[in-house]
Amino acid sequence: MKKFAITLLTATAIMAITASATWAQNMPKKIGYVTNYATHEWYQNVIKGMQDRAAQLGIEFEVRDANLDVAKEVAAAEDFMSQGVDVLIVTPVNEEGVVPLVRRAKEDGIPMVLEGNPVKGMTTMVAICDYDTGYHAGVAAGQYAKDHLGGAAKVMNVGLPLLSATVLRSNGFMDGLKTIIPDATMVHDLDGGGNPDRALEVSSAALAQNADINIIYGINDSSSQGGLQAWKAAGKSQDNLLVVGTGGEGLGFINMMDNEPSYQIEAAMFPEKVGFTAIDAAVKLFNKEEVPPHIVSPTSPMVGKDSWKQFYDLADNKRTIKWDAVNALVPADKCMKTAADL
Amino acid sequence: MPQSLEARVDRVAPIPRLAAMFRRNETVLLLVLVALLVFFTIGSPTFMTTRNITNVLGQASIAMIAAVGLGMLVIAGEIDVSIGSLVGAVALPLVVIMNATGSLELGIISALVFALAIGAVNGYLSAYLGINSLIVTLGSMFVIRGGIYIYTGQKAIPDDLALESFYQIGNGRLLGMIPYPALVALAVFAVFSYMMGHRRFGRQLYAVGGDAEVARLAGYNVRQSKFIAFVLCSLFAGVSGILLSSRLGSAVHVSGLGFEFQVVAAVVLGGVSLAGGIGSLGGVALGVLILAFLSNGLGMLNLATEWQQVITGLIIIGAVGLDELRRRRG
Amino acid sequence: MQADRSLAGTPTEVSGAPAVTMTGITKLFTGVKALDDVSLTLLPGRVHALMGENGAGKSTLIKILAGVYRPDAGQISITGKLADLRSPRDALRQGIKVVFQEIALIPEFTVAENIFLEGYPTDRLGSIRWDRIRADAAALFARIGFDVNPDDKVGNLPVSKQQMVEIARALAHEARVVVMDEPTSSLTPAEVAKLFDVIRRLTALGMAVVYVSHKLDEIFEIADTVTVLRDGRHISTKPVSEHTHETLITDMIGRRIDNLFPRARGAAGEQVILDVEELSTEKLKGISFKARAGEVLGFFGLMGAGRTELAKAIVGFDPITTGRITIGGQLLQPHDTRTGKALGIGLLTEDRKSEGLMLDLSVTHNMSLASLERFSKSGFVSEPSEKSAVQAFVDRFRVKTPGLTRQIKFLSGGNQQKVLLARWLMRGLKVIVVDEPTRGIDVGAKSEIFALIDELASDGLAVILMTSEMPELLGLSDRIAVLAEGRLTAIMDRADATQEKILDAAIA
Amino acid sequence: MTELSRSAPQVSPKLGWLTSQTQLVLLVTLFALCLLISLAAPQFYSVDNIIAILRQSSLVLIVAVGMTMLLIAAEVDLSVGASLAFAGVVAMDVTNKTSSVTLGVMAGILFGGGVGLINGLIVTKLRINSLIATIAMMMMLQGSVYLYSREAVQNKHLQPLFTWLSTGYVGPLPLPVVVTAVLFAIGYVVLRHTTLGRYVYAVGANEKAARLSGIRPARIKMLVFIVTGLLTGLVGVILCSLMNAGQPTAGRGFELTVVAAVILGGTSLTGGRGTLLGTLLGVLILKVIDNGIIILRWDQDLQMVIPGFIIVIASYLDLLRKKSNAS
Repeated sequence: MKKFAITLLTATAIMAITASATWAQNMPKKIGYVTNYATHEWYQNVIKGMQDRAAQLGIEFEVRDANLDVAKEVAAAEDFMSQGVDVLIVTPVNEEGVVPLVRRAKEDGIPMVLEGNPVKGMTTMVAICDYDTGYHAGVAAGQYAKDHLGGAAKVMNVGLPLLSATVLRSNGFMDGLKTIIPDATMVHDLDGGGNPDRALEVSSAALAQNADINIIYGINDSSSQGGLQAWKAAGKSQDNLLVVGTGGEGLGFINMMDNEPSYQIEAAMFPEKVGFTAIDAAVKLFNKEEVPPHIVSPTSPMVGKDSWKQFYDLADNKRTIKWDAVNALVPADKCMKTAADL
Repeated sequence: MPQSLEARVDRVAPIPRLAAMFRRNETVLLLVLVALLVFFTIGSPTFMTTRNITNVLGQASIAMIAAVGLGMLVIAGEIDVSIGSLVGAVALPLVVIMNATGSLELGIISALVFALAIGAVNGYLSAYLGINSLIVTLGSMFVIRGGIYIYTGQKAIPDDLALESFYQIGNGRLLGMIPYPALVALAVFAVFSYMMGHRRFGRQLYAVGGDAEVARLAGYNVRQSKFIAFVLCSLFAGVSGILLSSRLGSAVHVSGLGFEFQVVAAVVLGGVSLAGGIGSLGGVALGVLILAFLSNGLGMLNLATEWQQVITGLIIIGAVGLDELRRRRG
Repeated sequence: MQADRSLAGTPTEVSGAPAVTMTGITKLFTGVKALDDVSLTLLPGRVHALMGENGAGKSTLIKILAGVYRPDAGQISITGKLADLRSPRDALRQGIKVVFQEIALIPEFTVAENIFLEGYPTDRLGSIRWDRIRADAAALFARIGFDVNPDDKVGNLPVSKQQMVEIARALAHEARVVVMDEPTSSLTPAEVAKLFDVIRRLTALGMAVVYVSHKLDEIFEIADTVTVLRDGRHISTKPVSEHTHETLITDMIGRRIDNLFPRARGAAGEQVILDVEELSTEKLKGISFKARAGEVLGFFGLMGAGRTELAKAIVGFDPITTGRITIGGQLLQPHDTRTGKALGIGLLTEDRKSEGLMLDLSVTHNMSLASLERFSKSGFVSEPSEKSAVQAFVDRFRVKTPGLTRQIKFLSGGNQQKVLLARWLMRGLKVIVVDEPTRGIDVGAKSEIFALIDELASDGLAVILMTSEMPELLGLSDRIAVLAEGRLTAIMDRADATQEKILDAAIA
Repeated sequence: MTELSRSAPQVSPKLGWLTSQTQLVLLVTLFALCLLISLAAPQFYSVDNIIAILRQSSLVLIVAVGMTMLLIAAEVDLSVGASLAFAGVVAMDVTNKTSSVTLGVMAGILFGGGVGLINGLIVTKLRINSLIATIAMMMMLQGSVYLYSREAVQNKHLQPLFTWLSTGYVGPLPLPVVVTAVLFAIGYVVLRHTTLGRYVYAVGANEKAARLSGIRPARIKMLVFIVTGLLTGLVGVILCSLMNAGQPTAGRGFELTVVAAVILGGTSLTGGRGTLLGTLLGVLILKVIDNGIIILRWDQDLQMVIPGFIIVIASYLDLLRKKSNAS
């Protein structure tokens, strides 16, 4: 209860500072959000951010889950439209797959905010810069490798070729890494499926084949966790290893940063902030305000053991975002590279 | 013709109509559907609107078309779990050819030819070589999906030319009201429901699924019947895939994942026995509608997805269990 | 266009030219000759009986005529023209209709639809005319005189009615040859009479009829000509008038059987082993009887009288509504075969395939199934002792099998039946219920089974024999009980029993 | 059919001989695969890699032991993937809450057993086809695991014992491999040499015959469902330990891998036929392929394609074998 009060207080404070303009706007009555995969921690926290923000603004907020099924996503959005929501927020399961949906929402006059990935014909999107996120983590990893790993960088990428966003992260990571260590190489490029058990399985084989790997990069926390666990399962010491995770999705990375010596860098992407920003964008669209096609939500590499504490509080097995710290991050106006560059 | 034998023609006992009705699986399903509709209408003011109902019918039609095909195949005593992969795969020839030629028709034709080819391969391996169809299609499920990933490099292929006709087939509505896919589904359902009940073709599938050896002795070509059922099943999955692709405006490599489970669940919920020979397309259609309205209605009640899954699972067990009980009571 | 030779048609002239000639038919199954140079000529208007033990090649010959198998050598001519019967469809098109021994009906379809399975009447647009199917089926049954409701689902019918449907189906369409493979195994005498009436009418219409049966009386009553096969070879073809029971049997088995029902056992004991009191199920009504050690208690009843139901209820397979079943003084837990087995009662089922055999498993595993505990210590099966016990029974029962590990599906019906009987004897029972023990089994094997039943009784078991075969009933039983429509209508000593008394009670 | 009896002792033709030995074919396939992969990538034979393969195989094999018995008894369980994820979450959560690894592990295993029990009840009491019943169970478990915990449950107190479950070694072998070997051996003995094993075959081969012989098929089936459930729970716990967290998203598609391996091993989908040795080979073949594709740096999507082909081909060979036996 106390925690809730604090959250509310903090939130109100932020509102007073950042969102004073918002009060002057008309509020949509109801916002519907179709998420890609509600059961994933990342989206859980995006939803949390949205719920909090919607509650502050007095907007009714509903979520439906596509559960990784494109067809179901379209159906869920249709249901929202026929139910009569004022604004729709959609995280596409696949960018191409919702093109007709965007068109139909337009025809129906329902404003739509995309989250995560750009879609042809969209008005606006709230997303982090995946490439940049990877890039900055790559730079930090390069620095770490120079200081602690004797300047060698042999990377196992526990990737996910399925999504352009995750490919961008991997590319960004390697590019950033190469700015510090020019001869860094990606020794093995894996499809870890974005889930830990699959990541663990493919990593086991790759680690067995390549004895020289000293950096594990995961496109999300599950992937880096799978990679690290495969490393541990092979009975290897973490002394000369660096693990870099991406996302800061839930509690997993905090646990690993606290307890795994090699888990030194997290490319945090602050899902709560993404959700928060998406609701604000939705309100702006509802009021027919000008919005940029890409509203960037900030990310930041966290480097070193306790670095996560700068942005999060942990109590009772729940994390709470430190809004002031996150809001202080200045997002880039424009991403270094996007899916269009792939 | 000896006279004495002519006498007792009319010994057919009159069936008590109402009792017979309740002995039918379709009646039970219809009651379940009506109960759901009533429940959701009470629970959500936006549920029972023309807009929402036509909306759900449009959504259900994709599964409906595939379920008609799968229903016939299961009645013929076989199964196809590769339809999910196929639904995703037909979009590739569709969109690729459409992009190359600018012709929706050519795209559709190549998609259907592709579906036919897959059906023929499944059918050949299963009906003619005699490999268990669950295994064959489990294999092709993996092979087709893997093939899609390899071909596309795990990326969706957009409809580059943004053909209006392509958009319309999946998203358009007749008179601005009835979604085109629903019309396709209705047509497919009506024609094949009639075929199953009133044409030799359909009775042959029932006979073959009921007892293949008996059907052979009665002069049916069992292998050919099953082969045709496989091909039709794939063809309808292909039609579903085309409409879905239009709704998605592209060939999405992950589309249709898990679709086979949905359709199998609908078919079984509809009272079709996995052992073959039992069931009706009417039941299948009701099974599809129940699952579609359930998903829509539970969403309208703003119930979290996880509850939806739990409830859907319970309803499947409940309905199939009831049906089993009903059947045992005879 | 040939004349309409369905049952509805008018008599045509019986011409002398053969309807079907099969010459030099040879069929091999992996190198073994199931048929070796067999010839058969079927004349229109004649009933041709085909006789032989199981394994003699009758079924193979019929299946070749039906287009199910293709011969490896030989020719088939139909009305003088060579015919290539590649599938049952070809045979049907040639007007060859077969009533198969194993009922070949779709259980989920109605009686009427099954009748017209081979050719649905359709309207001009090709839609099936369901009204006509129903009416025609009803009319057909009326003409034959069988009491079957065309709207019933075949799967819900007792075997006897299914057999009637099977027969009717062969008569629904125009035919040149009608083959009946043991069509009467489930029919009552009255129904058999009706069937024979039909056959006579068919032959009067000029159809050729092939009739296969193990029941010699039937052959002498209906057949004109008899062909006997043995071990895949043609033994004799003669007018039936030139045969006696003895010559026919000699032709069939190559030796004489002096006594089909040997009786080696003494008088039955006094000790009551099985006591059934007021047993009722959905089908049975208040049945009470006692069976004593060393006696064979025969149950007779027409189809549907409740024999199989009674058998399944007293071994604990089916649930009961009321009543008590006591075995060796201990109460049987109804609907529980496990306590049944523990108390020492077992059932030799009438339906080997679906209730008895584990087709994919070995002879050993099939035989030892009910008595595994005897060969096992704390749950582990001792394979040597199991094997020697199985071997002992294989030797004692003269089970013909290439080895104990052979899958049982490769054994003949008689040998399968012996294995199933051994399944129970190995266990050591107090009461054994045998339900139609000789269904689908040839004369030679029959007498062996009869001898075994006699042996069981002399070993002190109570044998409950369920049968629809009058000779079997009279030849084996010490006492005879009669069921009619689920009730026990009579129970009498063998000495007092006559065929008439029994039938009277069965019809009551 | 009776005519067939006399053809019984006939020696099969050449192809028949080859295919008559399902397990031999699988063994040869396995060796051929290993040989080919190691020619292209010598690292295949590194100790690390072999241990990695064994560890991965062990997870599948443990559940496959139960699944083989289920298929032999003519049933199937498609809820194992969802169940193992849930079991892992439960195990981790209980471990965190009680600080007792023993209790956590027990909770995970019992959870799996509970799911098996419910599956068994649905199948034997409601008599619902197990394919459908367990698909429904899969949906319910996937939904309810998130009702239980929306997040992955982390190893909060960092119980080293918990981690040891998956990463520990017994001599040169990883603990999960040893556990698997023991369970496999038990399963093998039970299926081959005990009355229970015989009953499992009997129930699958002909349920009515089994019941007439005094066996209670429903109990046997219940038991096999429960065993499969318990084994699934155990794998859930091991996987959870391996990932150091209970992941609700784990195990997607696991059921298909297991069923594929069992079928590849020659177990019939219609019951009554199958061996654990075949299953062992099936699992190893699939996992060697998985591993080989990564080692060879082939397109990982082939990890779906190749097993698909192999399953179909293996079934076809099996069919040829049956035909050459029969004719």
